[in-house]
Amino acid sequence: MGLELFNTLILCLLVVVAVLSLWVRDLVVSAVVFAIYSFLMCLLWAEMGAVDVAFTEATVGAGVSTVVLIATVFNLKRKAKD
Amino acid sequence: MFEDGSIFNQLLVERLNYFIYVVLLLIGLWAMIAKNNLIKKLIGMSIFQTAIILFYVSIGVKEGATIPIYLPEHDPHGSHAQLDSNQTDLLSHGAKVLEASAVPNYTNPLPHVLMLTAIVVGVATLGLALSVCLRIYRGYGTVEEDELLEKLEREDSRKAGGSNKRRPRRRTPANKGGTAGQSKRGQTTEKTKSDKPTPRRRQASKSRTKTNGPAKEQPKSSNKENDKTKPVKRRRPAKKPKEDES
Amino acid sequence: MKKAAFILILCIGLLLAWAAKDFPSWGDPQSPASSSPVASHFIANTGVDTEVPNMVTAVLADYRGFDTMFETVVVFIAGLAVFSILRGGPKNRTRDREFVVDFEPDLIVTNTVRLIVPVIQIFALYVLAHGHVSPGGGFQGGVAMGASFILIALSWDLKTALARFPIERCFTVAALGIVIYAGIGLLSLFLGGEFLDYAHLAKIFPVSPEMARYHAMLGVEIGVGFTVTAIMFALYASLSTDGRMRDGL
Amino acid sequence: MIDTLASAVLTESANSPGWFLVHAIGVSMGIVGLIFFLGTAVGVVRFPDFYTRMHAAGKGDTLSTMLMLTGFGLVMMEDFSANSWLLLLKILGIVLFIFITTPTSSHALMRAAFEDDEMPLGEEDLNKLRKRRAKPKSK
Repeated sequence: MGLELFNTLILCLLVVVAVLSLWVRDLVVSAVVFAIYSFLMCLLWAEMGAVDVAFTEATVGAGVSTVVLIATVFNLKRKAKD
Repeated sequence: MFEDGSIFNQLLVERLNYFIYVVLLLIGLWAMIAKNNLIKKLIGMSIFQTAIILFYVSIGVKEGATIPIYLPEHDPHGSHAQLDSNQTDLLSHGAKVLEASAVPNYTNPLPHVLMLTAIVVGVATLGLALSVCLRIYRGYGTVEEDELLEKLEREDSRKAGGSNKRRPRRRTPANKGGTAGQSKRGQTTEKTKSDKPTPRRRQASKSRTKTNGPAKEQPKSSNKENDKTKPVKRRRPAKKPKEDES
Repeated sequence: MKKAAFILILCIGLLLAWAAKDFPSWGDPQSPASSSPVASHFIANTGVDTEVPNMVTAVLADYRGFDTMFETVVVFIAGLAVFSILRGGPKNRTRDREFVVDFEPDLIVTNTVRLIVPVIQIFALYVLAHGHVSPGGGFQGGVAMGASFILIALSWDLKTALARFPIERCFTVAALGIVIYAGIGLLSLFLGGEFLDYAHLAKIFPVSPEMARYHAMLGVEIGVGFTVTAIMFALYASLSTDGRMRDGL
Repeated sequence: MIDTLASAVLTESANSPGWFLVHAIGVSMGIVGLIFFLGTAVGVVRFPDFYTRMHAAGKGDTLSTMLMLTGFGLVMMEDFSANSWLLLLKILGIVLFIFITTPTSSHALMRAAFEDDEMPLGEEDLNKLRKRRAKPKSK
């Protein structure tokens, strides 16, 4: 039951964070919120027993893809219109 | 409402993972279709991708199973068991196939493998798409979709129809510089002097208004009058870059 | 446009939710994916065939080695494409940047990075080499290794990181990784087996066929790690400087 | 919830009574860490400007993470075998890593804000803020 509650909590939080990362106008904030999304995904997979996928997501999703997104926004306009 | 067999129980309790997968997939799809900014579209693409990965990993879950790494008693190599205690007979006895009753103890490893490579390839494709975005920004000065379409249409009409105004004029100074040869930098002839500065000044003024617009950078943009020669970023090189790891 | 998209998505969502009702319930051990003979075979026979406790590594590098090899090639080609897309183009880039990074490397940050970068690199090598008995492997170790170079670039300067790991060497190393991977496959091809059939390596190395597969997997993971390290750093270096390889983030 | 946690610890350590103290210390360290973490979260939301927020985030984050991890390591200790010691050593390695990196990252964030001419709020700004907050309440 405890793990199921954890699972449900993370799943609901995932939807909130996904909407939030698309809602925000500032692209840097959007990238950082997307890192939170990736980290929640990593927690979810560790809980589901997919440890290798969780490890990959922690390094790739929360690490490198955030850096790459911010490095791109560094060369673009920071504010988005929607 | 949540009694057995009702649609709420089926979707929201027993199959919450699948339901959230559907929701995330729709969020990603909606962002890819309806968002205006290209970077936002790419974030939507990543959300779409993670939704599909969530679907695959949810398929492989078994109730009450452990992670797909052999427990010490099932491990034919015996590296774990050796650490635990000094039973050396595990090493000596021959390897044998796991019996069928022990198979449901382990999570299905196949979706994990498929998705593990998909994540890494996903970041590579994300980088590729971001580089295309950078290239678009370099060419058109925007990554907003509506402005981009407007500029493309304007360029198309200019290219197709009547007044070929801007593109040839922008191209002529370069051609003249190429054909007129080395007199480009030294003594400027009358033609190039009259012809050349116009596009450049227009570009410079455009960029200046653009960057000074957000008004956040007012104190720093005071020395941007002569930023043709100076790089935007001035960061000193490291003090001792070579000594770090040796 | 937005309304049409919303209606379309609503329709797709209803369809998908309707279909999701018929999925096997969560965690059902008798679901078709879990009770399929392929997955059961992998779970039951990995230990005997390859002596690798981590089934994910075994399936990744051995049973589905062909797949992983071309995934690595995809990563390599993506890095190459990013580099070549951003490199060319108009020389005069009039677009100014929104951010102005204007200060020298910070003393505290650089000293901390000096302390922890070797730890990160050793940890990356550990993850790569220990992927047989614990979570980890070539992809994770490679990404951690690339992240250490990205950390150097972030804390000092891109120039400092490029002095350690020049962009040309990036692609050489990435290609070397694929050559290692394909070379192990070709070696087993020449020894009489099929492509990437590592058991035949036991003919030239003094190990049993199972241990030959075990060690060949390690070699393959090292190849993957090379490629992923180099490409992650090349991605960062290209994207943060808009292809100029200077004035980076 | 704390009751169930404590009863679980008690029943588990009833088999080996010598470990009761260690487990109790571990659990209490974890709870104290969670309290500090709550303080961090409240501070990030409630404090007025960037610097005070980062102060709350940096300090509370470091301390609470270290406390929770050390408590976790103590709870996971079951006997004096090599495996247990190895696990504790690994967790202490993570604690050391966090002890080095988290203050550095908050320092880097602070410095970036300082270079970006972000000013801390003075007395007058705080008074203004208080007034602005008090107004809707009076209405």
